[in-house]
Amino acid sequence: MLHEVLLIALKDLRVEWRSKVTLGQVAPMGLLVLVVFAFAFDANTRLLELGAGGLFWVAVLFGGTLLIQRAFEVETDDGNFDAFRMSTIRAPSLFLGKSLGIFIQVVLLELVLGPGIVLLYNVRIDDWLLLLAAALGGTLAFSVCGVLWGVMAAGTRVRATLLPLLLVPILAPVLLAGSRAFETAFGVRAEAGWTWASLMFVIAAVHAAVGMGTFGFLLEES
Amino acid sequence: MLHEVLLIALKDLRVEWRSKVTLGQVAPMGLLVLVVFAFAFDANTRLLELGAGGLFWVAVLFGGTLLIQRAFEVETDDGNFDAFRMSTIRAPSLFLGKSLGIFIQVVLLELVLGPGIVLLYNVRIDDWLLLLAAALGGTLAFSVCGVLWGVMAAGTRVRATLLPLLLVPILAPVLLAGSRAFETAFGVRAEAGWTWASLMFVIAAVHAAVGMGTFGFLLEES
Amino acid sequence: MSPARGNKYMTASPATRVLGVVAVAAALLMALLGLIVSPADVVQGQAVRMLYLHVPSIWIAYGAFVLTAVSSALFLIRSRRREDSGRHHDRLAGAAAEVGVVFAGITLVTGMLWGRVTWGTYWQWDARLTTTVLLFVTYLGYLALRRLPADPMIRGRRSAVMALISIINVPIVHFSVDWWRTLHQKASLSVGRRPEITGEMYWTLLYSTLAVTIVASWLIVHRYRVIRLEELRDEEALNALIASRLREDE
Amino acid sequence: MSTVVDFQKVVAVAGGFPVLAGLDIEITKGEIVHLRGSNGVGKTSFLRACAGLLQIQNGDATVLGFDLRDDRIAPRRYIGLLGHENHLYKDLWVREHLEFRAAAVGADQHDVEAALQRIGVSERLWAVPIERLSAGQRRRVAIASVLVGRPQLWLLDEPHAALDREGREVLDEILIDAASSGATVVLASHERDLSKSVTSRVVTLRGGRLWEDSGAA
Amino acid sequence: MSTVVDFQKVVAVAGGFPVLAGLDIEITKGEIVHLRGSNGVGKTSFLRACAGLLQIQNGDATVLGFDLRDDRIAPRRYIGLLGHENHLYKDLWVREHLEFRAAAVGADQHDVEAALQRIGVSERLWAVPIERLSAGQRRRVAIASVLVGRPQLWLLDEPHAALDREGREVLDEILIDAASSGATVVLASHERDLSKSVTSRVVTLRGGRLWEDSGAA
Ligand code: HEM
Ligand SMILES: Nc1ncnc2c1ncn2[C@@H]1O[C@H](COP(=O)(O)OP(=O)(O)OP(=O)(O)O)[C@@H](O)[C@H]1O
Ligand SMILES: Nc1ncnc2c1ncn2[C@@H]1O[C@H](COP(=O)(O)OP(=O)(O)OP(=O)(O)O)[C@@H](O)[C@H]1O
Ligand SMILES: [Mg+2]
Ligand SMILES: [Mg+2]
Repeated sequence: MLHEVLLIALKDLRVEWRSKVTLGQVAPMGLLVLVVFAFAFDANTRLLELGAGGLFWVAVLFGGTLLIQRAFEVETDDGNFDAFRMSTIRAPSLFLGKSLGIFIQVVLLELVLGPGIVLLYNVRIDDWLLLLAAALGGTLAFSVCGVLWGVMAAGTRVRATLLPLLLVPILAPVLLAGSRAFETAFGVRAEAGWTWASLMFVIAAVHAAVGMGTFGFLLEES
Repeated sequence: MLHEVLLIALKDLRVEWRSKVTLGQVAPMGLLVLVVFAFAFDANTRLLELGAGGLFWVAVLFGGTLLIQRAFEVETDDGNFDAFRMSTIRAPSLFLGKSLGIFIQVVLLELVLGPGIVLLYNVRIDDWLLLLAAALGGTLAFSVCGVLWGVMAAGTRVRATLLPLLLVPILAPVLLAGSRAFETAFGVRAEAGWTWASLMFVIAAVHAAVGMGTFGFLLEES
Repeated sequence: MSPARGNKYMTASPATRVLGVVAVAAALLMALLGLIVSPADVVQGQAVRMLYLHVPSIWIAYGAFVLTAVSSALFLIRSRRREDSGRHHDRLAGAAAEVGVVFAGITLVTGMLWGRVTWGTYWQWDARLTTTVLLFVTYLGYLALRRLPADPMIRGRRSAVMALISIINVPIVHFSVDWWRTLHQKASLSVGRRPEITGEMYWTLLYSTLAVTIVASWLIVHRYRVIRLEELRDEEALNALIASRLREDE
Repeated sequence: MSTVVDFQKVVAVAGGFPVLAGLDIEITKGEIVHLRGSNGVGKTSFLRACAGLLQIQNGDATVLGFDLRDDRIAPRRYIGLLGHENHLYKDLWVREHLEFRAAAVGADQHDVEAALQRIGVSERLWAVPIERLSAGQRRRVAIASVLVGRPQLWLLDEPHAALDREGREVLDEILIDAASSGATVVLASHERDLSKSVTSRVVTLRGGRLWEDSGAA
Repeated sequence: MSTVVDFQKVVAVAGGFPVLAGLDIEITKGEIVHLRGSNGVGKTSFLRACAGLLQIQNGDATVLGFDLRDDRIAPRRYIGLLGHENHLYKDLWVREHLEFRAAAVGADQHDVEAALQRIGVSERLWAVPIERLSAGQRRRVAIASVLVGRPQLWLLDEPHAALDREGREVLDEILIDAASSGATVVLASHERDLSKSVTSRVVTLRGGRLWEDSGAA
């Protein structure tokens, strides 16, 4: 099982490494979103500081959607999905492997965006542990949901645009929780950031369970 | 020339019509982005009102990126780009035709997003003329830059990684100018919105000129 | 293609016709009660009449979405067996979701109009409002997923999974007023608590709920029927196509 | 002699069109079946239905002893499918791709090089991105991906397309070897002269149904 | 007899690899040239270089009187190219696609139906999304797209791939017609027996260079 998961994840990362889409294309895009906001509120550093948590997650959502799209584009290209279906790898492993691949790429994206908000929005980090926990939970939830909805939307020509439509409402709670937890970690909100952080882990766990249980037939196209 | 431009634009719109991507999926998704922003900002109404202009343009960027991606996905699929190159249509017409197709789709998107921000972010429109001019200028600039960027990214995989880096400095001024002009139109900023609006027309004009001049060899892959 | 083919799940029957008549009558009575009989509110004035559409609509939408989820669960269970693959449940899920989306839309529209009158704006970034719009869009996405071309069983399972995940939004909307500080009304009717509104308003609201339920049931029954008829039409067309393929080898 | 594929009055639908319209066919172990018929008669659809990728609407279908209406996933591990498309990750190198495919069907990594050599992908190309290969070279990599899984049932959709003469000969040898070691091969092809040298049986489709069958060898 | 393609010591590079390594070839008007050679010898590269899609690094290349080193865009309007891929918009209907392609090469809209009928795409399929077509039907639509432009130089990369026998015959007729009305045809193909019936000349490549040439007819 673990072996299969790693196999899939490594393949995705290798494709990514060969085409360098994440770091080359998606990360600048995310940075653009941050820069634009910095422009939009240039007069008011206080506002930026307040909104930094939310902006970070909006940028992750934006870039992450592109990543998921690409992860499935690679599979639908040249009929690869059929080969995927014909392989002996069990569906839950496929699901976890794809999620792991996405997870690592989103982490890379966050490693670019994180310093971005620190520099551009002038935030101070009060609670490193919470920050890391929230980032981990949010990224997990995002990857798992993304792969689950990605496979649902895959196999159709319109997948590129149906995916965000399905993904965004499901991810809204993740976005909210991530923002709140980050704001607590930045010391701009007194609320219980840990509750929000744990919420994300719960979301991730639920979707992981659903995904592992249903990926087998979600993979079938016709 | 006009005939060729219309031919290309109509073909793109027809492909869209068959897959009903713009209105069916990108537009609802743009609306969701607006909702999600509000979530991320924790419904700070004042902040939303101030930021409405910027948020509008970020949503346009988000949705428009998907549209451009799709417009070029259709071309790179099944080697269509080669047929494009072999056609007798001159490169400037191709460029303008693609831009026109994107322009119309982005306008449709904005027709959904516009009422969206008015209703959701509670903005009041002080200056309709400026608003329309800014929307027109921004959309023109976005379409033209997007197509220019899209064709460069579509050509080869190697270049794809470099070009978003170029797009960031190109699109950032459009987003900035669009936000400022909208803010003036919404009466939340006293600054000269018309200057910003005209800036976008200038950007659009410059990129249109560059695009028409260079599209011929940008289309060539090797 | 005759609807009277005696299929177990065809729904044209005298009972549904009666239901239709009752639905029309109930809606008329509801308008009468809501617009004329019930009094204007002390605080809100005439605008309070929006209540009689606003609140029952969302409750019905909740109900419809729960029905979607339950049918989807049944479909997932039944579709494992080859015979009686549970298509019936899939159709019901689809019909209920469509009607639910319509009623959620009605709540949104009436709420926005109401907000314009009482709060002075169409929209507030209030947890209840935001979660409601997310609920609405989630089910729009569900309907979009249902429309993707795919084998009916595959599509049914896919959308069933989505319906089961999406149902989580219903309690979120309902409890949003308790979980977040909101502008929006807290629950005024709930089991085991004294209602906060009184008299005619209370009864009118209860009655409206009943009326809207009848209308919604009628709609669901008929959407179901249309979906079934569409399937029969497709089957018929398919049979004709098969026949014409057989004729290819003349 | 055991039956590997048994289709009876199979109807399959794609996009509202009956791509298989009552197909009856029975294939036994060790056969090399040449599937023929004009464009659009349903050859690809038949192969995909065998692989469990196309749902069966009506009729009975058994593949390698599995009833496809009950479980169309289980038989896949014994099947190798080569479609019109090559199923290649264009960004990966040849060797990387094949190693991944081998691992994904639980094959031995040592077979990777053997498969590439057998089908004639020269060593020079092993570290070249698949995107850079010529059409025939890609086809060879695709065939190697099937070969490495040692399937019991080979489903090949115009495997000879894009291959040069030497490639065709090697492929024919591979198929004969596979059949003689107990595998079954079904290949769709428009080539006429194929029939005589390699295949043991020619089946012609028409309008989604069986039209002519030369019978088992 | 005028020269249509004239390559002298042409070197072309793709991805750092010399796909053409000093190719000399001369093709005159009205010829039907059959391009042969093992996989990866540079047939596709040669066709793409003729179409101006692959830049020439070294040597001299003239196509239809245009020096490719000066202008590789101008000759394209007289060239019809069919690659390994079909160049089809999968979302469009067959007819819509062909109407677009016709307009894009400045051809007459009336030719669209004639082209589809000629190549044997049955009327039933004209309003079907291309995505739904079988491999051979797609190939036919792709050929119709070239046919409709009435090119002076036809560059066809394995045009027979995926076509059934009837399709191959029709295509051969089309090519003979085109050649007899003054067009020139270069087609890459791995089929042996092709040479005798249709083509006037067989050119074999090897390692990106000319290897054998049966000479002009
Ligand atoms: C677009 C704006 C609005 C939306 C989306 C909305 C949504 C909802 C929803 C979802 C419920 C059902 C609560 C439950 O789960 O039981 C509800 C109930 C209710 N809404 Fe609204 N609402 C909106 C605006 C308003 C406005 C402006 C008012 C009046 C000032 C209002 C008054 C009420 C009342 C009185 C209830 C009944 C509460 C109860 O008894 O549970 N709503 N609304
Ligand atoms: N929606 C549709 N309307 C009409 N015909 C359709 C539709 N969907 C699929 N088809 C037809 O179904 C058939 C699919 O056949 P299939 O791909 O199995 O053919 P094939 O025998 O593999 O042909 P080829 O030799 O060209 O590869 C085609 O004739 C195609 O036109
Ligand atoms: N980066 C690279 N490294 C090594 N070889 C390369 C590289 N890029 C391209 N090639 C080789 O260039 C050649 C391209 O040949 P081309 O596509 O023209 O062949 P072809 O004659 O059309 O073959 P086929 O019959 O298979 O279609 C191939 O041999 C390919 O492997
Ligand atoms: Mg086929
Ligand atoms: Mg080639």
